[in-house]
Amino acid sequence: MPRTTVYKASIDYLQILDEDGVLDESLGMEDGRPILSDEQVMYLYEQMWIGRELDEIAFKLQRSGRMGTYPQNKGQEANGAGSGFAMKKGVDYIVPAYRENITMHMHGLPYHYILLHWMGDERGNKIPEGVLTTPISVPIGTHMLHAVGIAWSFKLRGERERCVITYFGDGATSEGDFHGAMNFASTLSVPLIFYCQNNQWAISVPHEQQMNSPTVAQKALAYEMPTIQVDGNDVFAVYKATRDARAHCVENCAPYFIEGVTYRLGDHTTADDARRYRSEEEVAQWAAKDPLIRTRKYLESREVWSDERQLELEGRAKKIVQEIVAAAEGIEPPVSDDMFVHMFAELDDDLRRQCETLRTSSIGQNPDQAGLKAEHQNA
Amino acid sequence: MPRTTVYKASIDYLQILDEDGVLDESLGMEDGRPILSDEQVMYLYEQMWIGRELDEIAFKLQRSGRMGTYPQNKGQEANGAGSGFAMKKGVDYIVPAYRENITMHMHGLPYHYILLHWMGDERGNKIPEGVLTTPISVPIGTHMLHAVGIAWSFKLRGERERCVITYFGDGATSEGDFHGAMNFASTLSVPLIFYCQNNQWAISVPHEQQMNSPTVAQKALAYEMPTIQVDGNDVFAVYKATRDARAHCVENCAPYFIEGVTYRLGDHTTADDARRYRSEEEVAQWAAKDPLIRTRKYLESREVWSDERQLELEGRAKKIVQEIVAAAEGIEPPVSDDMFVHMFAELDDDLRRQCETLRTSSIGQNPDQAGLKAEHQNA
Amino acid sequence: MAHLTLVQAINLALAQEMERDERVVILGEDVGINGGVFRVTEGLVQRFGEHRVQNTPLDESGIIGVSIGLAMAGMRPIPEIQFEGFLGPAYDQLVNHAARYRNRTRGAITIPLTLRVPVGGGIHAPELHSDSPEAIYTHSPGLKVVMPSTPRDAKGLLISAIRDPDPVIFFEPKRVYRSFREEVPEDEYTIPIGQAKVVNEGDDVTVVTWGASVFQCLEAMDNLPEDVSIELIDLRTIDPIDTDTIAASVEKTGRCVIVHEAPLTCGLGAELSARIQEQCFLHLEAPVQRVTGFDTVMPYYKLELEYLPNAERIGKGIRECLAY
Amino acid sequence: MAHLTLVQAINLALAQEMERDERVVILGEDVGINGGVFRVTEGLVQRFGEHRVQNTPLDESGIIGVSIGLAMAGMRPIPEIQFEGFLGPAYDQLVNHAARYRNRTRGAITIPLTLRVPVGGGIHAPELHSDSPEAIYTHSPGLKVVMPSTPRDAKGLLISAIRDPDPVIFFEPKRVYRSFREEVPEDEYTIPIGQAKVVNEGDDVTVVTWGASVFQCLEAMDNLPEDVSIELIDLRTIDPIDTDTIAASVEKTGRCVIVHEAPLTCGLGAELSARIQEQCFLHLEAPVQRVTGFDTVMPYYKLELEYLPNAERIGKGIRECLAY
Ligand SMILES: Cc1ncc(C[n+]2csc(CCOP(=O)(O)OP(=O)(O)O)c2C)c(N)n1
Ligand SMILES: Cc1ncc(C[n+]2csc(CCOP(=O)(O)OP(=O)(O)O)c2C)c(N)n1
Ligand SMILES: [Mg+2]
Ligand SMILES: [Mg+2]
Repeated sequence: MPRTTVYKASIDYLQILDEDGVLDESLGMEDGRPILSDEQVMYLYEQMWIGRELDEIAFKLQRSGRMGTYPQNKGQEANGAGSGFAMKKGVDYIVPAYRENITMHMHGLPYHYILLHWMGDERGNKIPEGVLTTPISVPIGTHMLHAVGIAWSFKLRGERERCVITYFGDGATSEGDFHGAMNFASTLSVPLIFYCQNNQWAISVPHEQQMNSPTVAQKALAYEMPTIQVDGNDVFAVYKATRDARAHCVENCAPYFIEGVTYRLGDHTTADDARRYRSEEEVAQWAAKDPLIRTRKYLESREVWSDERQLELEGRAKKIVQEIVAAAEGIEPPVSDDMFVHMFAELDDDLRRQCETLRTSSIGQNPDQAGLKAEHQNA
Repeated sequence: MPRTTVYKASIDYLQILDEDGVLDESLGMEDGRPILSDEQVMYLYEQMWIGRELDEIAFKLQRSGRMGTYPQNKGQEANGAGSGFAMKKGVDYIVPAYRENITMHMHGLPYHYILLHWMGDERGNKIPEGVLTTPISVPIGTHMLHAVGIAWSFKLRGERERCVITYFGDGATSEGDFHGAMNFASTLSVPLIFYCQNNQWAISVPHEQQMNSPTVAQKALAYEMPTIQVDGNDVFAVYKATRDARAHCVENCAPYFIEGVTYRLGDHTTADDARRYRSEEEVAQWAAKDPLIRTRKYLESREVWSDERQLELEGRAKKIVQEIVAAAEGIEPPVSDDMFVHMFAELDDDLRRQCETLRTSSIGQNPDQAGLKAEHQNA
Repeated sequence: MAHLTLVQAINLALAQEMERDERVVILGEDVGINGGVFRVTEGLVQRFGEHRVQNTPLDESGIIGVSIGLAMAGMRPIPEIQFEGFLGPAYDQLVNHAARYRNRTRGAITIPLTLRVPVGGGIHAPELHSDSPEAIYTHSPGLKVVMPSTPRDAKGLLISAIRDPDPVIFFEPKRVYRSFREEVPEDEYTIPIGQAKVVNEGDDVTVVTWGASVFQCLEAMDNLPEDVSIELIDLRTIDPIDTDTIAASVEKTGRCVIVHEAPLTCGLGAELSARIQEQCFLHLEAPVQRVTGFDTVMPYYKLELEYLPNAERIGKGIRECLAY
Repeated sequence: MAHLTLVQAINLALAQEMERDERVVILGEDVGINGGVFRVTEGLVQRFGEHRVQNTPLDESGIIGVSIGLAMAGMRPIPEIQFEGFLGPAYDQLVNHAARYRNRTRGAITIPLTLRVPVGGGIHAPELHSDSPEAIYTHSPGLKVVMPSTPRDAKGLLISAIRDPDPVIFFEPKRVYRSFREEVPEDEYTIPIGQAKVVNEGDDVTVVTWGASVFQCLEAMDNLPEDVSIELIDLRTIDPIDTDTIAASVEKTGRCVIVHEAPLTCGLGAELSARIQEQCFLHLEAPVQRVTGFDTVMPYYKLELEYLPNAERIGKGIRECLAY
């Protein structure tokens, strides 16, 4: 077998709802019905709208000094909404990065947790009992390995109906841990969906400086993992791909890769100014592909959406977000003890002493140590 | 474009000299002549033979306590020989792992350096001026990034005739740094050949526990890097693939991936006992594909090799290896100062003091420190 | 009671905990059929099956990252890293993830993992197989660090580590793996994490050490004049530090020598010295003395015994301290 | 002389060294058109071109590993890691490769790289953007570690680092980046690596610190009674440690307080305390006092000012030390 072909692969791209909100019926219909009912699409549209409203307000909170750095999800909402909807709440596990507010919320996390996180408060990560999501992950690329471990625990315990989904950006695919996660997931064969939100940029680094491959989806070939590229601004395509991926994962106890081709319409975070590195034309082109606009057009074409409903939603969203902000801002300030008490299940002597003497001592010096004069102790 | 194909790939496998030493003329001949002249093949055969003789003696040295852990190259020689021969000595850079003794030697490293390394002596890494190889690399997977940096320096300085080759095992492809090196090399577009010696095992971990992909070659697709799988026990295929890869790299200032399919016939290292985890049948199957045997058969079929030549070579190899061992064992023992003097170009006070007082002090205590009684100083 | 080496004692503890708690899984490079490169997990895959003793790809960051995921999902992973030198690629997952998860989630997510790692020099191993990075992980909040020096301590401490609800690095001094045997109870037992052991009582000087250096210290003591009375403390747990035991001893002796293999600067000896000074200032009759590895890269094996604190150098340190 | 912030002084030093030596290249995430997330490399890609100011993929291990290759092949790479918290993935390449290459090749291959990293807390940044890992790299032989606190020192030390034939980690206290301006000479100049600076002379107590804490110490001093005479030392270089300057001061004052942001246990303060004790034992009138971060994970920003040693806590430490 001198010169032979030992490997062949090809990758599909899926779009169902085009930029004008027109559904491809060959792909978007099953049993004569759209794969998402009008009610479902309205639900998803509302989730996306509320998510974007939260983004807007979060931006203002940061600008007015009421919150730290915040990364908007704007423009990418269909990825988190469509895929999150395909996952089973309370059964599946979500392992997000930081542009999946909608997914986390759909799976039960109260939104004010997310604000708390960006307000510099660890209580934003204190996921309530029964909510199956890990907290927002700031360090890039590290959390996908955790997702592998969670998925493997399902397999080990024989919980064969469960699946994990993990989200990450195009930039994250460059980290060594991305590679490790893909490799472990495929060799251990665990039920895990890798969802890459390819928003074309990692802060100021564009796709072509991040990777040489034209698609992110092809990275899965290295691991012999099934893979697909979808229009990430098309909630139908995202939903369908994820639903099918989930079925594949659960059935085969094996991983799946999805690249959602999308775009971050805002700055990287509130600490960023995207005008430094990308053109207005590029942004405008992608603004025309906005997932919210096209979903609304679709709903209008189905005659289930109207300007009134839109107005109602806008008002409702504002109120909801106000409440979220109030919840986040209404929390009592953390106390210094909070730094200590969660270090270990049981604190060792050093930590206990540091915690207890925080107010009376400079630490390093035990306040009841020989030689320390009483009058200076509480100075 | 609803559901379309966005990516297609295929990978070739190359074998020229089959297991019986028969040359595929359609691939192995150019301009009516074999791509390697008889003299060249004899040279490579001799290099491989000497390399294996060194392996045998190294094994004995370890067993008799004259050397530490040693990893044999046995069975994989065609990879290092054929590819090393395709690289330009004194122009290209070699970045090996630890089964490329022959390559390092062909590019100018005296063999006793390699023994010194495994004898626990850093002088084995003190690459002589003008020899373009990095030393043996024990930590898995980390050195390929260094190769990228070297290749990039060629590009930055406009040294457009130069190329780098780096070697690593199948196990090494699992490390995050492999991924990083592949990604940096392809996005920076640097002239670098990644040569994977896929010997089927990483100590006791077999291919299928190391990766889910049937080939290693397909890992390059993730980086849109040209890639080929070759019979790594076929010195013609290895040579041709590397020669062509090198031409591609230099011409395009870009990387290339080669998987050499091969087998480690010995234990992982002298610290290992491969019988614990793999079958005799498997080893026997691969022994039949031995690169030395098939190269010799080829030479015999060309009527340039005889039993006398073989006997002469065997005697010569023994003598050469004896001299190598003598050179390695004849070196004066290192002195403690050696630990210190190469820490920095210029030693700081602490290191200087530690070095100077090594014999007089326990360190930690300055011998001429206040309070230290003289009579105890030299006790 | 069985007469066991360190390797055997650890193997026994692993087997017993796997038997007892089916959430316990072992993962790492070569831990399966090969039993690990030091044979510490020998026989376990045969006994408990591949799903509980899993060979992994060659990726230390992956091993720890996946273990974190297992741990947060209710399992009790025991990852193995083959040599301490290969903790490097796993550093980020350990220090920035395993160590922080409980605190950053205010207790909602916890990481009960026990990382086993052979540690230290003295076995003529290749490069990066002989380091002593315990201070690195002690400086990193959120990890417990254990390093037993005897089979009996190893079994009890490993069982404690496995049952501990937080991440523990369990360093195994490879020089001691098969260097001697000791009576080790068959039954399960625990030794609390965080308690040092007074190996030898004495009045003139306190010697604090851990891991393989315990035996170098004992040898040094043998070589000293009989009238020098030494209190030898084996730390056993590196983090949290049992400052009380050390301070009580130094208050008695007034002198202290700390011995470790790691480089001097910013080694654990520095922390112990600082603490002793803070707590026993008025009792100290001499500066706390550190006898350690040098501030150089750990040399290849021809020079490793020059680098590691040996009985002679330790004896010198003790005499220097006494002579002050 | 120009009136420059720390960011500007560093930018100037980079530009001048790139001008002077064409082997100098900058690489890292966002260092190109964006000028880095802190704008430290602003304008450099426009001036020197993309081949010398290279945006890289998001892979810290890759950034350092590739820099090692560049350095061994004769270039003078200046990699940037965006925040000290993201040194984690690069730890192995730094500590096990960059730091060891010269020694393991007995001088045949050397790694002249300068790694720039913003460091420390106090700017209300997200998780893992506020740590102080300098002790980790000080414990690792083969690396130099620098942390200037002022624009003028930064320029001189950065130029020294770039010209240094060995790997240097150049930590930039991000809290100081734009907090004040200082006269900085236009011309190139160097400040030797390894020399501490006496910021303020005094007789009663020595305060040793570095990085942003210098300014907290100054504030603490302002709040203390005028008759307390404090000698303030800014270490500037963390490794090698300028023990002589510290010891000379403590021999004079008999008391010492060390201030750093990193956690207490096994922080650099421990090493300084141990050394001071070793060298100044008979001069010490009080235990060396450490005022540091706690042994907890660096908290999110709502609590970060509770964690970082502030003027009040430092003042308390100084008073405690004086009262001993
Ligand atoms: C390990 C690590 N390195 C660097 C950073 C700084 N950083 C934050 S976000 C970001 C870009 C991430 O890009 P991508 O993965 O594409 O996600 P996106 O922000 O585009 O959604 C960088 C470099 C980080 N958070 N973690
Ligand atoms: C980072 C790291 N982890 C683990 C090891 C221990 N180790 C040495 S060789 C080896 C297997 C390497 O397999 P492969 O890359 O296939 O090379 P081969 O030995 O088969 O040539 C392992 C795990 C190491 N040297 N470095
Ligand atoms: Mg992105
Ligand atoms: Mg292999």
